[in-house]
Amino acid sequence: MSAMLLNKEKWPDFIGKLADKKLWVPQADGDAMRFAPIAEGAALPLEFSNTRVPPKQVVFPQTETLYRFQLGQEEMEQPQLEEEILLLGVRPCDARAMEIVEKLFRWDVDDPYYLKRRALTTVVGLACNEPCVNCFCPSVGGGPASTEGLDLLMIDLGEKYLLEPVTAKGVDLLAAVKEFLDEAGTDAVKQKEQVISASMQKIKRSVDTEGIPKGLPGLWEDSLWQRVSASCLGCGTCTYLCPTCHCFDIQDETEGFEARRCRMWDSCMFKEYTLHTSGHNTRPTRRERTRNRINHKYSYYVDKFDVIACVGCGRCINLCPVNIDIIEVLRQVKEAL
Amino acid sequence: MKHNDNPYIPYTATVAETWLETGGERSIKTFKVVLDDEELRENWTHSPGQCAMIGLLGVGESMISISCSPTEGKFLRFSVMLMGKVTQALHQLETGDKMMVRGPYGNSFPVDAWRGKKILTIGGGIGQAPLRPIVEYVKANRDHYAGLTMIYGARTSGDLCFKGEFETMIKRDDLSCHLTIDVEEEGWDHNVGFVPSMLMDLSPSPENTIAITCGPPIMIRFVLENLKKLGFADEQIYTTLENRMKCGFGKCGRCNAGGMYVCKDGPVFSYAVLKDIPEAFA
Amino acid sequence: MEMDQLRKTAAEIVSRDDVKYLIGWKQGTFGYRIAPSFVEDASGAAELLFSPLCTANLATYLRLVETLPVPRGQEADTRKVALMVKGCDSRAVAQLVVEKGISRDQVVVIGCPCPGVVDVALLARKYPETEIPAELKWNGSGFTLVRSGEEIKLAREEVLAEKCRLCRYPNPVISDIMLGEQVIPWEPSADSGVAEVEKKDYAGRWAYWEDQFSKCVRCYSCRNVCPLCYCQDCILDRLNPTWVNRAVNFSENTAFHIARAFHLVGRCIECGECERVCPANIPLGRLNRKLAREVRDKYGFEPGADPEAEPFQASYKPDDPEDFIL
Amino acid sequence: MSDNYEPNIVAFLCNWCSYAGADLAGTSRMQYPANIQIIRVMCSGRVNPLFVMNALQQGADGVLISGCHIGDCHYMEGNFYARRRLGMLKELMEFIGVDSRRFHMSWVSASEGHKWKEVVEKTVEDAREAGPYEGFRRRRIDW
Repeated sequence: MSAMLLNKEKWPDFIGKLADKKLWVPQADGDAMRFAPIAEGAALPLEFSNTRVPPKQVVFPQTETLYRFQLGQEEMEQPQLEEEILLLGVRPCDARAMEIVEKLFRWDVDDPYYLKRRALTTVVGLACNEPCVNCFCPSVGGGPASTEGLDLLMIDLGEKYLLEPVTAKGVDLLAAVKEFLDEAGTDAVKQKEQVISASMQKIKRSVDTEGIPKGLPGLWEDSLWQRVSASCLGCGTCTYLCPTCHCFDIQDETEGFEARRCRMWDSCMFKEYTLHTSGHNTRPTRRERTRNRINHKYSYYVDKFDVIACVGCGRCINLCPVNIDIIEVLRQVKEAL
Repeated sequence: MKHNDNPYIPYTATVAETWLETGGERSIKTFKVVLDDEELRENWTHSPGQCAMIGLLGVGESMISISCSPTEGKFLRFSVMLMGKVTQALHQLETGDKMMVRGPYGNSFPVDAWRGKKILTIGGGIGQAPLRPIVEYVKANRDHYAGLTMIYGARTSGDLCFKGEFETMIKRDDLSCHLTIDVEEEGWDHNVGFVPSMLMDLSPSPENTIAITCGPPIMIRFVLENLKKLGFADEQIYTTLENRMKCGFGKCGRCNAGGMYVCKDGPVFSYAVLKDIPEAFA
Repeated sequence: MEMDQLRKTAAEIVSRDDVKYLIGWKQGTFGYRIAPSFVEDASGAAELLFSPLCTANLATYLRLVETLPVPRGQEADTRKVALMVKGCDSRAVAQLVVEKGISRDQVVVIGCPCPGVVDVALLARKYPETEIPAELKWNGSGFTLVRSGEEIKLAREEVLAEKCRLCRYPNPVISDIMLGEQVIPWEPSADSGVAEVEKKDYAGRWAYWEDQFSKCVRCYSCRNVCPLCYCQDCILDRLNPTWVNRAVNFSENTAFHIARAFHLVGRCIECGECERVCPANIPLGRLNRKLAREVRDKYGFEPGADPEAEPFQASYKPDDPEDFIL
Repeated sequence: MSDNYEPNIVAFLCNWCSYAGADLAGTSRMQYPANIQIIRVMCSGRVNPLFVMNALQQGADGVLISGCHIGDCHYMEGNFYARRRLGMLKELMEFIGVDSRRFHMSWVSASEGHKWKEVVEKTVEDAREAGPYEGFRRRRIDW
């Protein structure tokens, strides 16, 4: 199926028709936005640049039960993941992040939880008309209308959405709501190009990544790490809110005889992350931890999976309480190379 | 061997035999465990140097090296030092108790590539546990290797693991075995001194030899220094690393040292690789 | 305050032999952001500034800095740390002295009397941030925003941070060097947001906090940014015993917030940093202000007002209130 | 609330006074509600506010802390600290919406078997009125 148009007035019908899946859309929460399941017929808010917590929380929940059991017994019960999810209004950067992280979860051994959730999720993207001040997706291989990781891309053309299917899932979705759609003409495609190029113009910040993946390990002892990490608080904001950060912890939790083994997001910016039981810590200060974070995204991941594990969403820059700015860090890296 | 569909699900195993290797606050207990599922037990294969996640449901899991060679039989051995929450719970286990095992994880010693070479192991304290499988493997395939030399040390004679085994090995003339403790003790008739200096006293020739070392970081550092002094090339030196791990198969992201995932690219590293991993000796 | 005077004084201080480095504020990388600056030599002092955008409480770095063990044969660096403080920040230093978290003679306190800083998030909502760093100045009655060559006058009430509306200590309570003129304290606003919660019934309050705590992602930035959360080994990180499970759900989040709030009883100096840094916008300030008010009203203790005081939770008075005891 | 609801009360009693007081109540064959689960601690000053929090999290409907009378503390001043800390904890709990009837503190000496009985009766009655506590319990583990 080719690109289609959806008149915004028909949005409630469109949504209504898709209600057999669990719908997640960005919703206002005070001043911030967050993804949450919605009730039928809600509008898709458009006046937002992006949600604070990335939609990775849908395919990789912050806390996820691996299996549960009764204390003292050996039977383990695994979660039945069956509910289909429709994730609406995902920004292209966040969808791209899911694609990038999937490489790791497929590496050698398949991670059943992530892959199952990913398979159950249909991701409908919303191209960015108003990128935020710290967006830099074009510098790391993305763009305001990138389709990587998406099943369907929506582009806001004012009164209408242009819907472009990307995968078979996207085609099926369009077929299911055919009755509300109109064929998109060349006008719409032209309009889309205008919208996207206007959006590109609004992206002001950029990073030149050339040579960084190869060069980073060589800067191991460079003074820049001390400089950029001096003010770090060691909190998990940058990593928890990063769409590509995927590290986790596994813990057993019990209440009475009910127990479960679950995994939860963990952050390499925490001291405990590498702390051995013996008290030895392989990354004893925030200098090493910051260095590891940047290296992991811009060097190690590139070595292993041939892609930078940063999608340029700007969250870590926007939300860092002490203005540790990854663009500035990379500029300094570049300078030191 | 084939995993479960879900690699996070551990197998149940029964403790067949268990004994204390050393006493004290940080005692070491060895467990000989047998997988409960017969098919699994028969199909289980591991290579010297690999690890497994062992633990108890409701407490947690720890990455522990498998301290037996596959040549020894259809069982697994783990030597566990009492450190934290999980190891504390493991130490409570007695013969007949259940524990959870998943694995094996990581790479292993390239035993086939080493055929025809002399093997030198240099261990300290609990560091002998990951070396034991290679010792046993070489013993079982003695004809394929040109020699086996072991250097093993601990703080006191009470801190030495696998003492009984060493006593019998010392008596064998097809391998050479050297025990040492840090300080003189009454009734101790082996060497006294630190492992790195013991190595210098022996001065093994690097010719056609592979040196494998494991122990406390400080010992490893001096052993490496001394091996270099003796003329060992980087490719002839091997060691095993440990880092905090949660999943064991490259997902949780916690064990990376530089760009290497210890659980997948390790735990066995040759010094030729290791010397370029900046965090390896941190 | 003149920036030249500030930079000159700072340069003099970092040049002293007994000072390791100076912690101040410098312009951030975009918009209204200000970054903490660790100045080690006189040349670095040129980037320092003090403006209504300097909301961060730098006193937290006194205890946050991680040091490696001193190698054998070397001596530990025992030089002092110089620190720029506003009124509220100085209370954090004083309270850290009270708690024996730091010793007073290890810090050179550079006091900056503060006419009130802005709520950066609020400012950014009204005048969106751009990639170019903007400047904000005090202009007597309010603020002047300078960006892209344009000057915009802002009324004080329009963008003043909530902590400053409630401020009772605009002038540093302790300092070694004071920069600029003392400001005249203003009448603190009566509305601290606490009353709004207090007037609800139990169910209403619970519903309110349940809503708030459910949003928490447990990044622990509130804990880490807090100058008075200075434990080296936090109970929240403990696994053996596990006081608060690692799982992120409403129950554990509530436990975390109770523990955090309780540990700040008699310590919180109401600098509002926890609220500012929270990526989930949880109104932690209300929780802290409520407890600070009770400590003040019922026990007559004001954290950070007197560096000679006894720590609140490690002391008692024979006539402490006990009307709740059966 | 069902009529046969019986509240679960966790009580932290100091070893020297309140525990002995409760013991005396028992040996004197006083009847008092059996809803109390006693945890003996050396001093009321040893009661970490996190104990109270954890008790509520793990299924208690009410918490009682009892120590020596002011001035009688076996360790001279432990209960002074307890009074201050737990007083503030009560303020905090009330502010976030935990019913004040779920949290009580008392001074009961070794000879006050009678007072112990009264304290327990009051605590249980209050917790009964407040109803089963769900609040921030670690609910039955769901996925």
